[in-house]
Amino acid sequence: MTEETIKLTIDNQEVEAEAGQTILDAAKTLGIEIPTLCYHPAVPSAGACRICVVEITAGARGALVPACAYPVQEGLGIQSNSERVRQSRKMTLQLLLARSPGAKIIREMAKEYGCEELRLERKDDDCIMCGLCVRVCQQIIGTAAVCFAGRGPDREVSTPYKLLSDVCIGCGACAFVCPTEAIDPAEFCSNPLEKIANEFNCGLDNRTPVHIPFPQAVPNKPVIDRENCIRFQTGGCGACQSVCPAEAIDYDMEDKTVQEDVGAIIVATGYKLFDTEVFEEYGYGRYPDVVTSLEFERMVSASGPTDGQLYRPSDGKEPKTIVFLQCIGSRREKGGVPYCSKICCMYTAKHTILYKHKVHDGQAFVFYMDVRSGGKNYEQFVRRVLTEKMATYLRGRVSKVFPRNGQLVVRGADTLSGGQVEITADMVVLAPAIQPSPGVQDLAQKLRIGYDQHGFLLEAHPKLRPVETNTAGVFLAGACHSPQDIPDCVAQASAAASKALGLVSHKQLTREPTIGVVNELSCNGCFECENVCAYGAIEHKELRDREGDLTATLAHINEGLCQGCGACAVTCRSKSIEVQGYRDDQMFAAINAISR
Amino acid sequence: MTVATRLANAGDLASLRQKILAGRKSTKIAISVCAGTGCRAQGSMELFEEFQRELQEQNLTDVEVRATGCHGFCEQGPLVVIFPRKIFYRGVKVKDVPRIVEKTIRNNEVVDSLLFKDPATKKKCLLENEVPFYAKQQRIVFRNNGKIDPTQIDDYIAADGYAALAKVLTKMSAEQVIEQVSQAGLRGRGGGGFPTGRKWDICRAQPGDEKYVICNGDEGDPGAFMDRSIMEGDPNSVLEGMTIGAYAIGASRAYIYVRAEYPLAVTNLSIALEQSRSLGLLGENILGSDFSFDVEIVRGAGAFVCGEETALIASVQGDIGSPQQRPPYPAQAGLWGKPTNINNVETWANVPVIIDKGSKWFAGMGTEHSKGTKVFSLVGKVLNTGLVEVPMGTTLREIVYDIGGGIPKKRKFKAVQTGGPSGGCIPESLLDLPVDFEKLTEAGGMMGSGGLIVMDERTCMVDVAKYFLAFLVDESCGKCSPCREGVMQMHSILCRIVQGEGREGDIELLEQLAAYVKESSLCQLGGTAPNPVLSTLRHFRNEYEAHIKDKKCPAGVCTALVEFEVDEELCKGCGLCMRDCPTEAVIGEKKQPHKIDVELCIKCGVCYEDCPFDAVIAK
Amino acid sequence: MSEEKQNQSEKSQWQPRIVAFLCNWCSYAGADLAGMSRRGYPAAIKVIRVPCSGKVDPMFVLKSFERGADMVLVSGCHPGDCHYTSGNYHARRKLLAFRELLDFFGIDQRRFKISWVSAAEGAKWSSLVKEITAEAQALGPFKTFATMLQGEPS
Amino acid sequence: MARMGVFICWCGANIAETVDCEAVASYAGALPGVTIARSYKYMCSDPGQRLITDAIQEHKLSGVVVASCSPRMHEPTFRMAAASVGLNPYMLEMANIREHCSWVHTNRREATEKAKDLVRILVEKVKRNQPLQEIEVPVTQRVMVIGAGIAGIQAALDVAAAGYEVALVERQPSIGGHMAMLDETFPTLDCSQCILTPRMVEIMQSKNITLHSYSEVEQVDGYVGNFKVKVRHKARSIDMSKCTGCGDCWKYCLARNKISEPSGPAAPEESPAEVAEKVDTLLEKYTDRAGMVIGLLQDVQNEFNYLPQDTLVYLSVKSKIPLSRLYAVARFYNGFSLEPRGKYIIRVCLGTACHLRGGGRIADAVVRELGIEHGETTADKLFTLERVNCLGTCALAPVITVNDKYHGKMTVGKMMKVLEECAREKPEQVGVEEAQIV
Repeated sequence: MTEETIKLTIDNQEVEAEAGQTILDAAKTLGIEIPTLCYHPAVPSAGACRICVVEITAGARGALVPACAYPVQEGLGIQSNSERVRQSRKMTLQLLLARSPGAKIIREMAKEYGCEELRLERKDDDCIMCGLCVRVCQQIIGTAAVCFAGRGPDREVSTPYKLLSDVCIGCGACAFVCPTEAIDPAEFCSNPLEKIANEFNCGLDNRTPVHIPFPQAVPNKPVIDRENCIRFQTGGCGACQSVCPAEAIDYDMEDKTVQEDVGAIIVATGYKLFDTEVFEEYGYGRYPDVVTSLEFERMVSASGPTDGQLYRPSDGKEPKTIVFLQCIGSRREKGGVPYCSKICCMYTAKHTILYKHKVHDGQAFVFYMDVRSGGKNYEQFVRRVLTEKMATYLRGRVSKVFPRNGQLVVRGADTLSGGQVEITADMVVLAPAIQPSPGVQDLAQKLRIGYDQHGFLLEAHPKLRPVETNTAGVFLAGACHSPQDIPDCVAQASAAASKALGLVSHKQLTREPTIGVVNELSCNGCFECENVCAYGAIEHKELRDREGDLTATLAHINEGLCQGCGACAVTCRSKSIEVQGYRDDQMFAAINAISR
Repeated sequence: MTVATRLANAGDLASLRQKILAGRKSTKIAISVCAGTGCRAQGSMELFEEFQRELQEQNLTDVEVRATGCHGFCEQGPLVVIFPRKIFYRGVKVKDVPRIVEKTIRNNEVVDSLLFKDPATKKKCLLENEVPFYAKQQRIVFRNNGKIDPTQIDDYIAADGYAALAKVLTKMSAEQVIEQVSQAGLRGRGGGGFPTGRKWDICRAQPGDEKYVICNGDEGDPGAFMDRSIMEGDPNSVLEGMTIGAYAIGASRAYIYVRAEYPLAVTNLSIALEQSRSLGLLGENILGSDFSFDVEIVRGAGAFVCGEETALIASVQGDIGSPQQRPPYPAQAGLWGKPTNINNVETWANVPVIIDKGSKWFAGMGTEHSKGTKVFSLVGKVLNTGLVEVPMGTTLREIVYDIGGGIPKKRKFKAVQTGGPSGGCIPESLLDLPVDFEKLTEAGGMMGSGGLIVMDERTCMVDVAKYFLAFLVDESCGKCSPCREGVMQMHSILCRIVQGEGREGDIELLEQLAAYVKESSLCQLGGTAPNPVLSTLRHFRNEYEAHIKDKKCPAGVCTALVEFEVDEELCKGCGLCMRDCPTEAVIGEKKQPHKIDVELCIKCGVCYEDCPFDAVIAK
Repeated sequence: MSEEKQNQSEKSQWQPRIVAFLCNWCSYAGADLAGMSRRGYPAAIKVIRVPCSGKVDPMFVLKSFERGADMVLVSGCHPGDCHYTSGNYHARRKLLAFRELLDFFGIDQRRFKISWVSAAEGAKWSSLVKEITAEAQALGPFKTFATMLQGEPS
Repeated sequence: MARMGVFICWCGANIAETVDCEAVASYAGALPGVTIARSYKYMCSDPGQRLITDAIQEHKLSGVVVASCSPRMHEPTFRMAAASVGLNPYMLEMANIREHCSWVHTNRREATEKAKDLVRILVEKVKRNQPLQEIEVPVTQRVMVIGAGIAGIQAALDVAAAGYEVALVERQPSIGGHMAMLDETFPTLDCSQCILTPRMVEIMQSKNITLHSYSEVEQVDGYVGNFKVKVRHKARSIDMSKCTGCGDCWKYCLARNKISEPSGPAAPEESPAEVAEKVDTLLEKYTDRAGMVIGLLQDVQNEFNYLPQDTLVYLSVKSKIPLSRLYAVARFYNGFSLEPRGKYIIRVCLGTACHLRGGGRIADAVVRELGIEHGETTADKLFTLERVNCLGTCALAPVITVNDKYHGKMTVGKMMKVLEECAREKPEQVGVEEAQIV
């Protein structure tokens, strides 16, 4: 439907806007900056603070009107920065400065508009009464926990009877929209406030329910986490839908299932880290400065929560001594996994280098069992760490990590020197074992491929067919097969791709002929076989006499679908179905020959 | 009250009117006792019961006693008018009842002591229209006040009530009604003066069939009480006006917003609603037509800002009364977001008359742009205080002197304040200004709801400005920064000035703040809040300078700047001031000139105000 | 008594004959793995490959006993892992019910074993064979069918 | 009559060390139906295979048993060899005498006997084999990749590069997996994002790849070449076709914290009975919601002389009007009081007319007399002083009211008298005067 467009001019520039838009919206499309205080895109405009006033010079009664609330009208002429406008804004800021000298945004704006000391009565209340918090809570979130109490100059924002609110859901929207940080929901919410942990950054920072995991996400489209989204939990809010310029938010969207017809399947479901919280001795989960290697990686990452700044989660200081503990859960019979996770030695060596780059005067220690550096140039890489004294490698396991006046004491053995060693560190990094990613067992069962007791998927043959599985057409790549570093993953991925291409590059595929055949003479159409066939390969075949009358309906096996499992053959009462290559007479012949 | 039988059509109404009139011989004697809030405060209900008992005793059963709405001359209350001759007795006490019944009712003689004595001519006035207060008035909106009993719909019908509605429903289309009102030149009596016809037309043109009509009975202006008397004295005229308006606009529901301070108005309106519903003049298919319309009463709770249309709507919707930025105007999106037309009580009361007597008759009254009459509440330092309904164009001098009787205690006239907290003051030099929307605005005042507050030489204009700002600080809703912060700062400056701490540059700062608040505020409360200051500065700048430079209050009101002294010659030693002085600061013997002990005196100003001989002077 | 002792000595060097029907995708591969990892076990077992444990017809078991097997083992994939989705479920239900019938044939139920061995459980296969071979030796040769064939009451 | 060939493989020493291959061969040779039985060091080698093919041609063999390693290893090899000389590949089977025999037994005699048994069993079976032809099945020339970490991405790109369509299924909202979380990668220390993001972009740009992000495999049917995979697209609540990724939604999202379950207002049953009963009756009166809030508060104030907190809480729950709205309205309008009020409510009018005629002085006098400020109540709960801006009786200025009784033309003296009268009247004798006017 064609939205009828409204033409108006702002600062002598022609602009087209849609009905229902405000002067502020139209100005934005022209890139004209209009200051706002009580405006927020997700909250209905009130026109309360009057800082966004503009002058109407044509098309309506000449006056100062708030751009945020005044609707666009055909032929409207607006000056957004005339002298009259600047005077009004300057006086508004003078008054707000007298009321809220402490508010940063007011001080900045006042400086910009050249406000000087006026003989006004001074107050010291950060809240400039813009009403955003009350409007967002009442009209958008729908909880109405806070309200305006009183009127005139002693009007204040408060909860009923200034008591703890019994409806506040602690969403923090009020603090978010407040221009002067004058409201803190912690003071009136009956529950403690808790941030939503950003999984991508291992919970080191937080995110909103509608989010993209990381800036370079592909596809670069957000997802709404329905568990934390107010719209899905209480039915309120809907702010994202109102601000979305592309009207792309659709709360009623349901899961939908699509069918993909494919010839080959490559499984590359990756890995997860062992949950190191189970090892009491290392104190992960109890002492904030004990982190996992992935958390360490996120901290040093430039796109991480701290833009690459390394800091101790407990007090935010830079760790001067850091201890890396290897084989946490790996190569451990009880309580862990018996296999070596292969990549930890290498990435820990890398971590010591990264640590040196970040903290030049820092001291790193590594407790290791055996440094596994088998890849190309791997050993030289680790050798460099040792020769350039990036870290002190101590061969031995750590028995205990415990806090002592703000730092962590790491008590372990140094088998090369034969003694106990105790290091006071600012931070401890654990290298957890690699495990297949959660839920891979269910996937394997759906794909009917095998997996070992650790959950790693089973290759057809460890040496000869490492990227294939016992189920033809299903291939493996990456850490779902076993702990692998990136070069291995890529190599295996290309291998699996070529295997898959080998399969799908033909239009036809030859298949084992060992499938079932029905003896139509003895089949009496009881279709017991149909119930047991997992592939729906049993079809109803109609026999007709010359006149076309139906004489019998017999079972018939669809050659394409039958996999030759033989379930039907065994179930058939009249023994009318035989699996070629494993017919009963062949089996009995073999059985008869078991003894001389 | 005839048995409430539902009127099926206009014909039934006309026959009902004939029946009522037949039952009332015009020659029959009727005693009308004013039962408006003002007179009730002076005991008029006891008077009413006394009359009934007295007539009962003397079994003068055919004499009727009627408790009517406000006559307007509240200061002389309790008022009694004896029909059919319309003998006007004022200040009637319960003890006067036997004399009145004996002499006037029985023997048609006049009780001389109860007649009104015109202070100027010292002559006694017998009939109501001889009293100067009423002589110059032309009572259109008050046509029934003082004549009918507001709680009896029959009285209203007898006085051609609902004839206009019948005419509209049977003969006129909605467009014709709007055309009549437009031609009549009726303009909003709430203060803005927006042409009513155009306002109805805009609301009518809006799409959608769910529309609302609202009667704005908030009357927040201090010093204005004409809406109260209309609602108490003639509620049916308001209902009829609203029904006609709703028919013109196409609204099916209406609300009357009555402020909390008017309980009697709520009562009388409720009675009128019940009665008109039972007669089928309200509710489903009025008078058999296909027009259905009903009215509910909605009570305010004490907020001047709720006089502003969008704040009123917010209040009706059950929220705090904070105005909304316009557009959209209420005519486009008002109550529950639907098109809503809001008019003042007095505006609605004019509508039936316009329809009844025609727009040309109405346009005949008033000036070129302001047609019809306006009810003013003449209060303050004036002899005859009360409600004055005069045609537009009457000069202020006529109102204050001819009708108002001039300034008591022979003090000099200083200014008259029009338009309440949104208006301004008009000095003596402009007394000959004819009263209409344009002229008053030019002079720096404003028509407003019609409050005319007369001030004499003993009124300090700076104090008046401070008073209005104090009022606005208290009544501002606090939503937008200019009004919340600006008015408060202006008020604190004035407080400093009246405390004697005014400094150079204060006036310029006041003017700067005033211009800013007037221009940037969200609603008209803020938009007009600086008017009192601006108009007092414009006409009485010297008084400001006196307060600031000389630290003096010429009118002797600002206590911090004034010393009270007794003028030996004038003081007659009557001892009135000594009795009232809260801190016994006045000493002196009977008949001897008294003296004020400056240490004890807390300058409460009681003696200065109450001295009958103006013997107390302020230095 | 002597006969029993004789049985005892006979048994000591007597090798039971165990027939094992292994499903091609899991148990047969498990046995291969046992071989690849050189996990030895007694030679009493003779493996017959079947596409799926669900393909093992109860008649095969009876015929095996009839032809001289002292113990029969059927081994397939772990429930849920079957290459044919539900083959092992059919086997489990059918053969467990069939085992109850062995009493009627005069076959000691302990001579019929069912197990689940996945392709990675080489070690489990080898220990399983050791275990059932020992049990077979303990049970002694299976004579019931033989005696019946020769018409003597057992 | 079957013409079988049996070939025993030594497999170097793997079989020969514990199985006497010659003995097994000669034993096999004697089996009925066996035309030829040979053993050889490496049956799977070329000469080994030629041994078989020559024997097939020479003796016109109808079936072959090769006793060597697991069929899972070389069955295809031997079958191809047999097919090359015209024997139907399914007439050849393998006896596993390595993994199932020589590698797991040490006793040479037992192992040899077992090998003989395994060969005999298989010979009997193969005698009854029938020639079978391979089945041709159409192949869907598309590939599915499950998981879009670096491995999935690489595989998808390779397949797409070869010109075949790929359905890439990723459970997380974005592809990239763990590698996207890394800073730098060993051993070259090049930045992980720099080498990964181009690949991720390639995935989006490749027209062969259909990306199912935020999706999981629900069900897999069919078999090699003809898989039918049901993929569940988890609801993103974002229409991907419209979304431009501009970021306004997560920039302005208002849920900055986890939302918690509020304790909720007191249950209606907890309020005192008479409060509940009174409020319920009041509520029934209001059918039209216009003016309901102020009307209700007026009625409650008339009942209790002020607005008690528990009553408002109860009213809020029953009327579904948020308590914050009731509280805001009560605090906004002058007419309401949240504090208990005295028996006599003194209202001093401060309208303009009254102000000019000394209303302010009377108010100050009352404040001095009762020692309370505007809006406060005396300690003995007798008087409450309220300020009101115009009572609408300006003609009688200055005006005060005591509860609902008006007193016009007041002076400070008269005011004191009124206060004394009220104080003198016995509290119990004088009930709250109902409106004097009605």
